[in-house]
Amino acid sequence: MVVRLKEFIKQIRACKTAADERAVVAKESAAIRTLLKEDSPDHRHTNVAKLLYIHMLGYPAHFGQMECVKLVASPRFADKRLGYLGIMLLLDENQETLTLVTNSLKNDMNHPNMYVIGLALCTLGNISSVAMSRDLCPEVEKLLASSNSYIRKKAALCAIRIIRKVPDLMEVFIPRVRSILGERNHGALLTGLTLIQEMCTLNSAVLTEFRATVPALVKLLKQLITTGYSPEHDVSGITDPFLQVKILRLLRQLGTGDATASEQMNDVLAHVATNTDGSKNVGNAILYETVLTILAIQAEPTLRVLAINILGKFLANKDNNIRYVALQTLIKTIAVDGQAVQRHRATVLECLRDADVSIRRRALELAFALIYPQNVRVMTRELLAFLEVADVEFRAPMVAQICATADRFAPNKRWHLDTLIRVMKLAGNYVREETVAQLVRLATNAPDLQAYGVHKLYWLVKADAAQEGLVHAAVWTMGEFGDVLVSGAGGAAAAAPATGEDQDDEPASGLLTGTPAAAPTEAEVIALLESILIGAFVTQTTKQYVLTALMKLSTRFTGGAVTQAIQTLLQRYATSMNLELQQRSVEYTHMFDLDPMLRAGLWERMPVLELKEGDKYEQNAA
Amino acid sequence: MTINYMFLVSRQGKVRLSKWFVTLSGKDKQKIIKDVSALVLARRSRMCNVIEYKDTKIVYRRYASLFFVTGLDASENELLTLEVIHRYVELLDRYFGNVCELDLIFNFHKAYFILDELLLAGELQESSKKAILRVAAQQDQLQDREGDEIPGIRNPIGM
Amino acid sequence: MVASAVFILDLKGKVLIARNFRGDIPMTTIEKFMPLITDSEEDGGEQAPIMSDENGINYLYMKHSNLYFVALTRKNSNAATIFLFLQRLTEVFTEYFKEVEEESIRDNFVIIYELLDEMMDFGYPQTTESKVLREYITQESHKLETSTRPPMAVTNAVSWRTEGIKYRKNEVFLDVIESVNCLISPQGNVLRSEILGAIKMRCYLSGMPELRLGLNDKVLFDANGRTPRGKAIEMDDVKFHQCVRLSRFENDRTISFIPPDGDFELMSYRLGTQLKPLIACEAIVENYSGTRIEYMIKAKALFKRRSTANNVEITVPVPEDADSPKFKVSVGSVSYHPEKSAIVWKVKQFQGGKEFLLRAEFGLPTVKNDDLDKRPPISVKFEIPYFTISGIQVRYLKIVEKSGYQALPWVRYITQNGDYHVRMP
Amino acid sequence: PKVKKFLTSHIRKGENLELKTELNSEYRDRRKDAVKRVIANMTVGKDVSGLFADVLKCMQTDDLELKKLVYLYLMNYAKTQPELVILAVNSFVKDADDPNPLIRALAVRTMGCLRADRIVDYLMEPLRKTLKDTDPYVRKTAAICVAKMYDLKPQSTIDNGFVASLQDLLSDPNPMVVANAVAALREIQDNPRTKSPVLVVNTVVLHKLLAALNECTEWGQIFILESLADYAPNDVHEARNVIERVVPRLSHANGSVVLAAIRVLLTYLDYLGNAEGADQVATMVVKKMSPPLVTLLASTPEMTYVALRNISIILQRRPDVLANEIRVFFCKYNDPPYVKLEKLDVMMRLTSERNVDAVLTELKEYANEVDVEFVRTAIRAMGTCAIKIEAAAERCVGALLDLIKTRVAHVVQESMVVLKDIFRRYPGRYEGIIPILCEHLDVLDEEEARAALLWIVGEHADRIANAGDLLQVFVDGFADEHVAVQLQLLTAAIKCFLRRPETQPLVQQVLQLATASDLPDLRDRAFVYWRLLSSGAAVRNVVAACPPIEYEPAHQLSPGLLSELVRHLGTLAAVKQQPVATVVPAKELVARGDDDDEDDEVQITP
Repeated sequence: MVVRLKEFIKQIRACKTAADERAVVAKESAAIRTLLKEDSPDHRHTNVAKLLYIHMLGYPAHFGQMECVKLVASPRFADKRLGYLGIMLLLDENQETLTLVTNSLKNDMNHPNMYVIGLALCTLGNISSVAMSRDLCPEVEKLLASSNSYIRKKAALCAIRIIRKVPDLMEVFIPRVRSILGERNHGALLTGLTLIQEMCTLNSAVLTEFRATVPALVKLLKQLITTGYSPEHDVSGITDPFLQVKILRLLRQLGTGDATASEQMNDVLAHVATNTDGSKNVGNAILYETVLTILAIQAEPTLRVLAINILGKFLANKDNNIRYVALQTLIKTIAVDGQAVQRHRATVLECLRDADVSIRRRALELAFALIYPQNVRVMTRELLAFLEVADVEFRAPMVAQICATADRFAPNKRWHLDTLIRVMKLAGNYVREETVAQLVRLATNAPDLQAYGVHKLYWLVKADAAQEGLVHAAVWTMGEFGDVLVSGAGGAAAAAPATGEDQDDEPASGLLTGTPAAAPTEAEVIALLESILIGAFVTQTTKQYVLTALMKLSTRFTGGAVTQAIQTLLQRYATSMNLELQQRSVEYTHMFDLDPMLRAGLWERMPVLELKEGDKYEQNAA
Repeated sequence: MTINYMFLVSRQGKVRLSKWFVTLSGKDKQKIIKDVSALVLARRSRMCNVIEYKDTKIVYRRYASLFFVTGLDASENELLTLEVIHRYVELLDRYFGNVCELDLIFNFHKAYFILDELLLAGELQESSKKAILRVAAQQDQLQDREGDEIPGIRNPIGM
Repeated sequence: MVASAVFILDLKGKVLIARNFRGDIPMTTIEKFMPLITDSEEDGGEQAPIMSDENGINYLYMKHSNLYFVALTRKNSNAATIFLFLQRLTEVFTEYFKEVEEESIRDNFVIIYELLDEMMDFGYPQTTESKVLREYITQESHKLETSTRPPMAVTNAVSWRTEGIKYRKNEVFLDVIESVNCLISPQGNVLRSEILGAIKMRCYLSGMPELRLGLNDKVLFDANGRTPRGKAIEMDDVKFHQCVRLSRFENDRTISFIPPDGDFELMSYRLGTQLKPLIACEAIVENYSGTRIEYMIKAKALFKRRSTANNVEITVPVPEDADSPKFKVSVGSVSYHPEKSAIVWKVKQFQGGKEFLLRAEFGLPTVKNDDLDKRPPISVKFEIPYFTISGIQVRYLKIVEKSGYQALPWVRYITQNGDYHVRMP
Repeated sequence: PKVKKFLTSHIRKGENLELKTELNSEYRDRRKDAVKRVIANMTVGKDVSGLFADVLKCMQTDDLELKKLVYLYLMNYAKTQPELVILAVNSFVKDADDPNPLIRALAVRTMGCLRADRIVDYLMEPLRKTLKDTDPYVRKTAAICVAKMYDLKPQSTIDNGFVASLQDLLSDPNPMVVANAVAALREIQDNPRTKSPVLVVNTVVLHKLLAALNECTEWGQIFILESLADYAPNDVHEARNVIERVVPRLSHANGSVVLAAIRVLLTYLDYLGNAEGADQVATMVVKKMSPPLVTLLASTPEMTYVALRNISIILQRRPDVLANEIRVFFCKYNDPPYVKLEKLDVMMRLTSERNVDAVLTELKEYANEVDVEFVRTAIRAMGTCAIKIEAAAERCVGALLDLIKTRVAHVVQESMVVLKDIFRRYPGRYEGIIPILCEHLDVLDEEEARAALLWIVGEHADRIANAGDLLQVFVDGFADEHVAVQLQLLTAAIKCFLRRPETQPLVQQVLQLATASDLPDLRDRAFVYWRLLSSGAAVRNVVAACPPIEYEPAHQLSPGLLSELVRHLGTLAAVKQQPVATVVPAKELVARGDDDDEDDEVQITP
């Protein structure tokens, strides 16, 4: 007895638990598999329908693929319809079974019934492979010229799939699309414009060719907004917003980087921007698209002001969707009119604490874009404060961004160094090696800050070695500038609360207030390195840093006992399972057999890492 | 590309439809549905209808017990996508007459048929509700009436 | 410090009931639980039962019949205690409601609150014996409110038995049940094996009886320098119900106790000895890839002829997408269970020394699934009455009560399968 | 069924209004029903705080069930409605005097949970009384209540003598009361604001604790054992006595009691030091510890996991435990993945020459399973067997070669990593298989496997004819490689150059790329190599052959952490194998009530 689809769905709905459901599905699947082997066409329709339901619930149904192929070959429309649906759901372009469908598709594309053709086009358009695209391209091209708009529109979208798969095939369709602007049927027009848009994206020669159509598109758009109520295409009092947006988007493509085309569309854009009703979502969808187009093309200044004003209104809107797109779009506006966006800074910072993570995410990106030399201190402070409470997923990118911003806009080296260290202290486990590198670059380039930096890092890590990034930076610095560290230079500078222009850089309850100004001894430095090496937070990379730092210190420190301690520590890894540690241990140990002068030469100060733009501090400070 | 995928998920996390315009392995699809459903179901009502998942954008909207979820390219117009979703819901509503979740459960294939008249290759296919409902009805009739052969009805009503 | 709060959730993460014991964690924190679960599922299936969020809150959870039992803590709590407490919760609920599932939790929320209140205070487990709890937390509304008092047992040294129990006929039933855990290689070699034994009691005894149980315990005989009449057994590990005096056992291996009333498990023990398989299964599989697969299973009872295994069930895994099953057996019945991706061969009575044969054939689809084949083992279920594989025997059960009544002990033995698996070739 | 409807139905508009009427009904059944509905709504997270005053009215009742419900409601909303809680105080005070001990205890238990500052003052009297209650059920509840109160107002709790009362309760005749007093005192001790010791164990107290240990519930035993583990015995004799008294706990059915007992035993064995007979005691204890640990593995997967993580710690302290029990750690097919991985870890700690054959057979089986991580770990384990036990190396290499032939990407890569270490452990023994490895370059996309291959090529450049070409492939994609691969490439290029001088341009290229890197560690390495090559020193003497590696168990704890975790066996820190400090979050999530004694430090006045 074969269970009907409806009965089967009822059985599933009656299941109380996931396990029950799995059992019902497994039993039915097994029954279907056995039926399939009998190859009786009577149950094929029901079997496939049930399998599609099973598939939708997330259970395997791959064994039903062949049945779909068989259904499609049936002369009955109901079978074909379900068969093609099954093919679209169970198969994709990577499956071998799909090759068996090509022939059916070809036949059905030549079927006398438009709906059969529609099914074939739909299937091809949704899952076509490269091979199929090539094989069936001629049929689609032919159907694109059909007198039936239902077929034309499907063929147009099918053509998109084909040229996405095989861009070479675009040539075939170019002659066909030239006439599209003359389409009266909205569906065919919409899909035709989509096809043109896709071609322009894929090929710049086509883009140039279609620039000629700008006046026609403008006319089309104007027609849409000026014709009165048209029941078939009305959405909340707006005529075919889908088509309007499509035209606006195509205009954007055509107007970008072209003065003439931009000039031709200025008026209509101004018209849309001023006359579209912004009280409903659909109107705002058009306004939003219009703003994007205005910002992308070479628009007149007044038009740009209009666009930026719309965004300002969006940002003040109560609807979170509108605020979201405003935040997203304002980033693009910064290049056009930074000052205008700066006006919204307070609002943006407020959005960082919005309840909605989507809004927070956009606001964060915008906040970073808003930073420039004049506000870098205050913005960095805001963002560091936010870093402490930020969503975990935000932290790593935020750290990278803050450091990148500091790198770009730092008013002076001291502030730059302090900011990097502060980020590492706050979120050392989210720091990437690049940030460590950034700090090293800065330290090697600022001889006057080396003593200050190494002291600061030494005490920080001595207090807390849990933050990996901070530890790496500190260990490297201690190795490289260990001699400076123990000499006592710079200690006072690091320990004293910052004064003068850097006042806002020291957190009130910073770790550094009250740190001893005295320089550590050589033995203390080695002891700290050893404690890191055996500490609970150590990683392989940290160990690598420590071994190299120890080796450097063997040439920078003078005490005999210290050198002995270093050698002992290094030898600890002579038989280590870790490849890199063993290698270093063995190499470094052997270096002690070399002439001491030679060894000192090997480990002298590392060459300065070149700064990318040397005079940025002066520029920024200006 | 406009829409990469669309799926419908109930408040209980049951999938009621899923349509993919990009090629992904079954495992990847299931993972996306699971992850995105979890994100969407956790949203509060006043929050915006856009969320970001990995490098893609998700636009969703809730209608009664069902969430209609779409995955988009980053460059897509989120507000217009909401209109597309709404259009689909209106079509279902007219087609079934006061649609409810049960209609979509027992007639899931019909929900797919309607969607196939609205979207193709991830792009919007038709902006007229009436046109879609008309072709859907005609295909249903064709299916109900047919004997063994499909009649040639090309250009039946001057389209 | 143990748990700050305990939650019971459905599988979608919806809170069914929650009890905040310490007030140091916002109850909304539980919203992070499901995301943590799903995150972990991404990278390899099931996450360890202890998870932490970015605020350092720890989530300890166990799944129990479509529910999550979750405890939250922000301290360095005793994880073992928490898990055992959660387990005890499920046991107590099972005694109260039979089925512990979404519905019974919803339907009994009042009593669950009461139980939680009595079983844990400020995060410290308190009274968790369902026998004791039942005496003062009942499902029927207390009409005689004032008469409800904490049973003596709650704080008594003998916290598991109340005084004044009376029976007309004093009887004790003992069940000695041994489960055999066994992993067997395709070639029939035992890779690991152990016996888990339990002595369960059903006591219908009046008053406060003192019981003493004698077993053929090798350690005991050795200590006394006596040689047993039959075989003596050496238990690797013995666990007792809390009624048994542990220090007494530690001193002279005497098992003495005042029993709880009714059913309880007196003791459990483990023997890690290398066993021979009781039922051996040899499987031969021929896979004609893409078309069909054939199985031949030879099952042989390797225990003595005078014993018989009852209700033997041999479950043989088959591919998930198999179809068109065909079977042939020399004895018993076979059925295909797609929900388990297995065939189950049932033999009602399997006499020692006998050997039976099963042949099965399945079709396979031409279109292959991309998933790798899992390799589950054959599993075998059985029960052999009047037999303990370890050879354990109850030598005596002495019952002394001050009223001096006579009571009869009854003993029953049974050996059954535990995790009894044979790997597929 | 009626109740169920309450839970599933949404709150209708005006339901609270309706409830208000019902709560004030003159019929007690209707009032009770209404309270149930209120609690039902509360349970599903609906806001019923508006009914506070009305619910409160139902508090005066002799219906115990109803009373409990009202109390439950109060606990939930006390925080948001502190001014209204005051209204309930009188009822509490009255209930704490009720003739029925159940009600007395309920009142004290609930009052302690209200966590509203203002109520604390009213709590003093009832608490004082109930601490001296004649019924032990009430006393044990009051003991915990002291800890609750301390959490809110430490100084007042001390000043009112409650901590002292707790200390007195350690001598209570009832074992449950003793156990709860111990729990409460430990809780107070662990409070960061407590600066002086409150749980002072001396010989007398120790005696009481050991006595109570035999008689209290399983949970009470845990509290007491935990406190014993914290205690440092006066002398060897005392330590030995405690060990003797605790050993029987190993037979307890509750696994947490067993772990707590082991915690005490491991700690106390250390106190024995080199005393006479210490070794025998240690041998006896270690022998008795194994069976209960094995039994723990037969419990729920969650408990098995906890047991395995703790066993790994125990084995690092006492490697003899479980020495003959390796087979119980063989993985079952249906073990959850997290259990399987831990079992493998313990298996590797226990594997020895005696059992390695059986272990290898198992590992080969595991390597055929579906779970990728498990398969990888099993392959790593094969490598561990080879490195740990020389006699097994041959078989391991054979098994790994079979695995490589599967061409499954993660299997090949993991095998490559492992074989590299086998080469390093037994130099010159298995180099014959290098050509086979080089056939599988195409599947290596993970950094560790790529680094392994680079090491193999660099180390054996003299016998790999196309070593230079192989390295060149990596040089060409230098920028895209992980830093670990870049580091290996650097070393491999130098080694290759030393054996094949014709590859000098390659070395030049690598050094240029690496010194231009942003990464300080890589850059340092490259500069030093560069300086070394141009120094005229004998490079061969520096980049010399490495000695054979020595086996190090994976996931080994540092000595300091190990002792810390032994003292915290069974806790989250032990399961996570992290320092206790990292398990306890620094940030306070819930703002505590203002204390009139604002100071962070709390002084115990004698």
